[in-house]
Amino acid sequence: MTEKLHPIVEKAGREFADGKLERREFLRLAVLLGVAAPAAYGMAGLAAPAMAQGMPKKGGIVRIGMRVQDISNPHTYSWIESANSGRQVLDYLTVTGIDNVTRPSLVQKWEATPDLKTWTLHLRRDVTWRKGRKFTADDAIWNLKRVLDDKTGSSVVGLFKGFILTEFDDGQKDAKGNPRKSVRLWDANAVQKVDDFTVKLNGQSANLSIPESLFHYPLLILSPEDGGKFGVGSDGTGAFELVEHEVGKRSVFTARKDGYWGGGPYIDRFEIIDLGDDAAAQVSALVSKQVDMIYQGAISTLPTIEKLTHIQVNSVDTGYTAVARTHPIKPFDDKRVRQALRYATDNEAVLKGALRGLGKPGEHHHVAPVHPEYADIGYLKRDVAKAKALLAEAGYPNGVDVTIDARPQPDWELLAVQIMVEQWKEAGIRTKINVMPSAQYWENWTKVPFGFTTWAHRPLGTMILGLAYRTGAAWNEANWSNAEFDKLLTEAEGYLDVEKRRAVMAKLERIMLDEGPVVVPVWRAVFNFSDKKIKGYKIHPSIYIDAKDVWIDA
Amino acid sequence: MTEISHDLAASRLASASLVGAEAADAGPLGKVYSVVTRSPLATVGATILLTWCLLALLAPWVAPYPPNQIDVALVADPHPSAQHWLGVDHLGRDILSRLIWGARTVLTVAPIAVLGAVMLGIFLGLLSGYRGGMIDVVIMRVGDTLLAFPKIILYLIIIAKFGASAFNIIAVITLSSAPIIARIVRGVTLDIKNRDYVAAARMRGESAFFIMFVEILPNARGPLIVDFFLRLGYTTIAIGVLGFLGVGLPPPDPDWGGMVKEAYGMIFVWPHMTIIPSLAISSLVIGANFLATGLREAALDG
Amino acid sequence: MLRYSAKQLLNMALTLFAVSFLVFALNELSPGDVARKVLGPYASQSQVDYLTVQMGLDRPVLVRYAEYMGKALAGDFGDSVVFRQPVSALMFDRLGNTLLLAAISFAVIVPLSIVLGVLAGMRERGWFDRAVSVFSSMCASIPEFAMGVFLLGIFVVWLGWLPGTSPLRSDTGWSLWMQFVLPVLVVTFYDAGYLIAMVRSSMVEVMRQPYIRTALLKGMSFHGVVRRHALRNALITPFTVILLQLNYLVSGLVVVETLFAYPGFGRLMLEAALTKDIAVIEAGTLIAVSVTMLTQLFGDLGYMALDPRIRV
Amino acid sequence: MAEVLAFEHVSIAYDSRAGRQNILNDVSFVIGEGEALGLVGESGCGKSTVALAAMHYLPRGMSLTEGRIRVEGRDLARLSADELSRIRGNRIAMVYQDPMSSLNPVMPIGRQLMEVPLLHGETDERAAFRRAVAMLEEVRLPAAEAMMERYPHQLSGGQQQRVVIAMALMAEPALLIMDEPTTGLDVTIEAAILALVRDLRAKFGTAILFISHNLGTVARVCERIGVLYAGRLVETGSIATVFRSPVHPYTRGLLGALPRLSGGHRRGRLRPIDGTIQAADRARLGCAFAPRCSFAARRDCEERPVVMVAIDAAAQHLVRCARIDAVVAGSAVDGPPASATATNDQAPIVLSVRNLSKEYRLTSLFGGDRKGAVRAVTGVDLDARAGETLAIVGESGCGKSTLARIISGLLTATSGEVTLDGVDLAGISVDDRPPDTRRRIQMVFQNPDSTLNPSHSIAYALTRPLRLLRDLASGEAKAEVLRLLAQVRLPSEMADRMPHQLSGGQRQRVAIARALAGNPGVVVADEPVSALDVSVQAAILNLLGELLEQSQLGLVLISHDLALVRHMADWVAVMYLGRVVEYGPADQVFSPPYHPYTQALLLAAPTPDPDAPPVVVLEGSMPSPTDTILGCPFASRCPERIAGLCDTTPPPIRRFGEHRISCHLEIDAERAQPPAEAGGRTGMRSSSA
Repeated sequence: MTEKLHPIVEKAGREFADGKLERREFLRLAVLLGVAAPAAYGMAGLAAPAMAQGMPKKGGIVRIGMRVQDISNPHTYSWIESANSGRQVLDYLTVTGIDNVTRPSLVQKWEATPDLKTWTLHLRRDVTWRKGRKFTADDAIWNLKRVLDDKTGSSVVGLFKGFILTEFDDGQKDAKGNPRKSVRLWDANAVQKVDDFTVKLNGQSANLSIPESLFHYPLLILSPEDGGKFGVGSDGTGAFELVEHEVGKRSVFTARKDGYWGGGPYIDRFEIIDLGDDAAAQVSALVSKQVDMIYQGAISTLPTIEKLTHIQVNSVDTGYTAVARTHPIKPFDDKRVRQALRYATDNEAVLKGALRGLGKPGEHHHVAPVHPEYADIGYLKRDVAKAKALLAEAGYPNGVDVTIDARPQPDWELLAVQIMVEQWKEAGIRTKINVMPSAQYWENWTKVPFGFTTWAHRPLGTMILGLAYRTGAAWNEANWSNAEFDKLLTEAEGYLDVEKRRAVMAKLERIMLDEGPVVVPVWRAVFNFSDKKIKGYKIHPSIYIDAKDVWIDA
Repeated sequence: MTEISHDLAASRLASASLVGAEAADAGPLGKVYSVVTRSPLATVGATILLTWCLLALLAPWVAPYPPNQIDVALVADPHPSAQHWLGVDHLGRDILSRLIWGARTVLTVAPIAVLGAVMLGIFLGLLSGYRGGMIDVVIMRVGDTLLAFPKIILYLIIIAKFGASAFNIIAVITLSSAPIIARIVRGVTLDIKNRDYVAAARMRGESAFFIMFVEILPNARGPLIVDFFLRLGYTTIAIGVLGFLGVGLPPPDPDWGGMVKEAYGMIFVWPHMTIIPSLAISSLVIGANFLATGLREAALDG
Repeated sequence: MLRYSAKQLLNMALTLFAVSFLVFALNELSPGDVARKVLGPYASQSQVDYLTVQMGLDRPVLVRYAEYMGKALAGDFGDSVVFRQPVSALMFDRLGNTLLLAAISFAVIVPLSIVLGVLAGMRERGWFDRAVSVFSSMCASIPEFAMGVFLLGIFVVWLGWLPGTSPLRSDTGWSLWMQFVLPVLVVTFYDAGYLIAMVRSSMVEVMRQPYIRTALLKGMSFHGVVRRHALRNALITPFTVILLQLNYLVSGLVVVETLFAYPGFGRLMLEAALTKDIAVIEAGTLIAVSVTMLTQLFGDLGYMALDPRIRV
Repeated sequence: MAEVLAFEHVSIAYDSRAGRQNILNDVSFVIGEGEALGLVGESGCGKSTVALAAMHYLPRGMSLTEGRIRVEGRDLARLSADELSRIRGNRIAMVYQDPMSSLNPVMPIGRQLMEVPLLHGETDERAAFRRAVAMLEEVRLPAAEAMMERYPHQLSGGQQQRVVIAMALMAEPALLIMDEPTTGLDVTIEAAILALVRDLRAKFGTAILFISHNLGTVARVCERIGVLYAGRLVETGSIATVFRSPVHPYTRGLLGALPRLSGGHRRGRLRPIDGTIQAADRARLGCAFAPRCSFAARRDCEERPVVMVAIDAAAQHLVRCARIDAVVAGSAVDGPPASATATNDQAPIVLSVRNLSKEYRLTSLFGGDRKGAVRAVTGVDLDARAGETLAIVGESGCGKSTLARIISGLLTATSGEVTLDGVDLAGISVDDRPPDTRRRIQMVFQNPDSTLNPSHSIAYALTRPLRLLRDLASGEAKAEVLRLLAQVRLPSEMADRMPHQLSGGQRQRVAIARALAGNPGVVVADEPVSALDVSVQAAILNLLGELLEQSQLGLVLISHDLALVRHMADWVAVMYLGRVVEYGPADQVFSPPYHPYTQALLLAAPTPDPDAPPVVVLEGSMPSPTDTILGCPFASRCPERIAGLCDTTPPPIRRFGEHRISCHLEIDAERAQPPAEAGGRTGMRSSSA
């Protein structure tokens, strides 16, 4: 460790030493700011996670049951499944591991200026494209510029907005006739090529999470020669080659013959088989050994899987959840009604019933125990009498009749809703469930007055609060607005010091508990199933699957 | 008709008028009873249907538990037991209670949907058959277009667009069945409108609507009653299928098809959760079909 | 006959037109949805708007419909927004699978229905007739998903003889033939139940006809009469119905395909409907409706060929 | 004479849910080699069961409970299925009522014919083919070889029946059973078939069991007759004996109820048999006819079985009656009484039809009328007079029903006039007529099964017209319903019955009452009795006659039955192919001079006369109404056609006072011929056609 540590890492190291910073948060910070992961683990006094479960063996085929989607435009992927196809052939600049720690990939090392405005990315020099060309800064820059172009339609844009992207009025009108906002690089030199293996991102403002953002799943590094398209035979720096792809049926990958720059791959062939959305069909396939893995487990199949001796359940706690959220209109305009909703909910029962215990009970504020700044403000116990009293106080002594909108997939959401609805009924909140197909739900998710919405895992509590609860935020589906909350949130976002953030977070959490618009019943564990002969596989919170890490040991 | 059938018809007439005499004493219900009991198939069918109707009607009293009462603890051993005769489902809800309450749903939605279709179909069919001409052409053309849609696809398109609710399911079934019923009614009308009693009604100046609804319709009731029960069966299947495909009646209220779908993933460990509602829906449809087949046979026997 | 076919084809074209517009109008009234679907729920509104204009979705429905039909007539049904590939490629692949399943099922159902229906109907109310009637009535009464559950319970869960899914891949440890057994069985039970009843009632009707008596009283044996006189007459009415089963076998297999994860047309339509993949819905509907109308036409023509009384 | 078919005390029962019903009861008869026995009876008497029992082919549920049936000495009940197959079609063959449905619709008739020899020993297909062709020639079908390739539906009804007969004769059976072989055929076709049967019988020497409801047809084919009533033979004997001196009250009743061509015009003078046959009658211990018999005595007729008694052993005249002496003493068979009323051409005209035509345009695929038109009625002129009957007579397809429906307004005319009370109604549908006009013309329909709505009571059927046509309040209507029922001789409790609880005759009475409800000026009756049994028919005709006498009603009677027309009509119009070929007062139409078609009809009409031989009167059948007719419509079948004239030039109308004949022939008193029953038939070809 000869290189100079970033000042924040030094500071964090001190905080960690003083016990102010949790190990995990320290690790995350240190690695984010350019400390190589093993070194960071060392600094934190932890053993790096053992990658090996015995010696990897070479050879064999692994089949996974997963939707086979169209994968021709990696930069606009909006499904993890597509990215899981793409990532076998293509690499990311960085990789965030199952431990929430971001590590180098095509970027071997990175550093940020103290103000966090300028990030320098040092690329690996030993990477070649499968078709023989050397991987250089031009390749990286081409990909970066492409995803940051509004016309590409990539969701990466959102992560770099404000940092190197700026919004402007493009003079066009949107569908409703309002002036339309587009984004563009704030400066011509925003993405700067320093030399053949060094790229500099010159931001207009600070951004802490650039290495993590580089692992946003559409940001796959394509060969510029493929012009943004991807398919059978496409060039890549990754461990496999795509040899067959039929949407809705299957994809086949074979191990790269000229050797991969990283570890692996061990298996010869990786296949993705589309089993449809039906969870039962997936289990049937697993039972009859048509596949070795299922991409994502469904709760309804857990009982079956638990009985299968050759199958193991892989699970990891996350900040994934789904929240029952209200709009500030009758009867939910009264915070007592919203409180009653929370008091009426038995989170442990929801966890047990809907997720078969895989996860943690929610605490009605959208900050999960896996978040570094999570403040434990106590678990709100179910109190039906209190809920009733609150309703009565709010002027609904006979209870209220409401309708909650939900979607049928994934299945646990509808189970959770059903369980909560039964619980609420006891408190006098009589709820009708309106199930919309997912497509329809996503057209209306911000519009329905009372809905049950999935929220994906995000690394920081402040991120999710900023996205979903800040006044006027695009995804503030609850139309919630609380000046004090906004103020505190901004304050929290200003602290790099996690303890300071945690202190503010406690206040934010209490505000949410008191008058927030949501019921957060559970923190979901993400899980899937694999045959026990599959070794080396650890489930990622985002269910990213890297076939290069696994091997077969029957 | 040959003379031998005259010979037979004469003796049948005797027994038929015997039945008729009974019927006159017993009223319309008695007549239905006597027709149903004449066919063993119809008797079995009617018994099954009646049993479900009774269970549905008495659901609040006969169902041992509230249908949506969740007891997560029970999921540890969901199999049939003394407390839960048919076991519980994956949320610990009593399956028997859900079946009984589910009967209520299906026995409301299906008959309403079929009745809606029958009423619309009767109106259009009578109009089309009796009036003929352009009205006939237009009605049949529109009907044909609707019928050209494979049913399940029509259901999917409409329900995906407008959402799954009892009302939408009823509407979609009404819409897709009405043209078929209109066809049946039109056929019968074309036949009956040439009967002499219709001519007689015209001769005395009855209005077209009077002739359609008072002179023609009552004589089409036989095939319509048979069709009603057949259609009740198919509609029950359709509702079940929609439930199974996940576009059925919204939870938590028990919907048999939905129950199968929800538990289908657990068929390997807890088959009772899928097999029992499957049996329930099958039995109801079998009941309706047996009754329809029996009634048709009884009607053919005269 | 030619004239009749021409007339029917014209009718068909008109109906297809009406159907296509109905589906188009029903689904395309909110153009923003398409771009939103392409980009996913997390894309920004500006990106969505951009794509909407780029795809020309901001133009009036009628203009888009005209354009769509123009392309459709040339065989281009647009792109699926969910699968991100041309609908035609997607559709024909799935359709091929479904047709395969349909063909196998059809090949089982038709002979089975005819044999059982004829044997039952030739002696009305005999014990065999009773048994077949009850059997067929029950088969037709058990929804496919219920039958699927029963058979799956027996052959997969209990006996373990058959695979639970049929993704049509030979490298799954189960031969392709084994994968077809359950789907075909479920389809057969459900559909044959109906067809057997059809054939039977037609046979019963024919056996009551005076010409059957004529043949018997000529001194022909009962089986000779059944073979030579009853059979062809008894198949005239069911012929059309049998052909119409092709409709069901093409577009009604969604349940079976869902049960067994069979990559077919019905499941594609289900997914398209649930994800509102308009191009797929539209093309699928047109295909399904064409199949319906073509089978109707062939049914009519076959009917004419079978029955010398009917000539157009 | 060797016995071919013998019934020995045969009883047959039908088991149903309602219990066991006797269908046949102690039926005995023998048919010897080459003999022809006619079996007559009304519907439900069991005569078809006799036919099927003779083939040992009883419907499910029916079984032989007593007695034996022998064919050529072999007891049918003891034969195995194979043995039966060898007899059927070979030794006994059958001809059925409805030839169309008796032939397999999807098999060429040649194949169906060839099956017979192939089933009975012939192995050579070509030989079978030749036999079939030969037999088709025997039944006088034209172009027999071409005929072999045709399907049944491509043949006319008469041709189909010839095919069925040919099929029956293929194996030259010992016995031919004919079950109503001519019912449903037009009278001229019927005559031709009967003549054919007679000729074939002479040629092949086949014994015949001929079953019919029509005494006249039996008379033309058979020498012996059996009368069945309620499953029992009540009288057997030679045709001559039974027709001339019937003994059983039922046989007498049947003969007395029949209107006759020779009878002249005598309204209300037929002798109907009271009551109707009941299912229960077949189970009676005593005489089944007792409830309807005026001679019945409780002790003799009801309390013990009545057996067949030989009246004249030599003539084999047997009668099943316990009161023969009383019957014979009590009444003579009616001779034809004198004509009652003469036609009164002074009666006022209530309805006149002038130059009435009706065309249906056939439209092709793209509209337009490439395919021409069906001319159902062409240029008809008629008058209906108050208190009189105008009969319109003709064979099926002649346009008589269309004409009736135009008059009643159920159809509208294409051109011409229908004038009632000075108003032309020809183009006005009944739906558009003002109530008062609608009221003035009412109709009685043919089919008693469909004339009343099965879903509504008799009271409903009568009340609705009273409410609508006469605007009566419900109380008044109720009283009027009872009056109407009384008028048609129905008891008042009938009001609450449903149609299925009434017999056919009762329903027809209700239909008449319904037509009378509006106090009409004209009643159009379209074949009002053709579906009824003879005994019931007579009562209805009597009722109509009485009504005419009581009121100034004009009756337009549509019928195919010349005898009935002769009995009822004051004026007669004979229609052929949509045109009236002869029109005039009944007495004049039924006496010379005749139109050749009228003459043919009169000759063809089967009359219960043992002396009337069958004649082939006309060849072929009526042309299609879509054909363009340049000359006389009858030209194609007219035996006296003048080539080059009749088929090219429309015939002139020849007038003899009120009597009009549309014909090219020079008709004068010389040519005038009396009808068949009166004897001569010069100028007409006889059976050799």
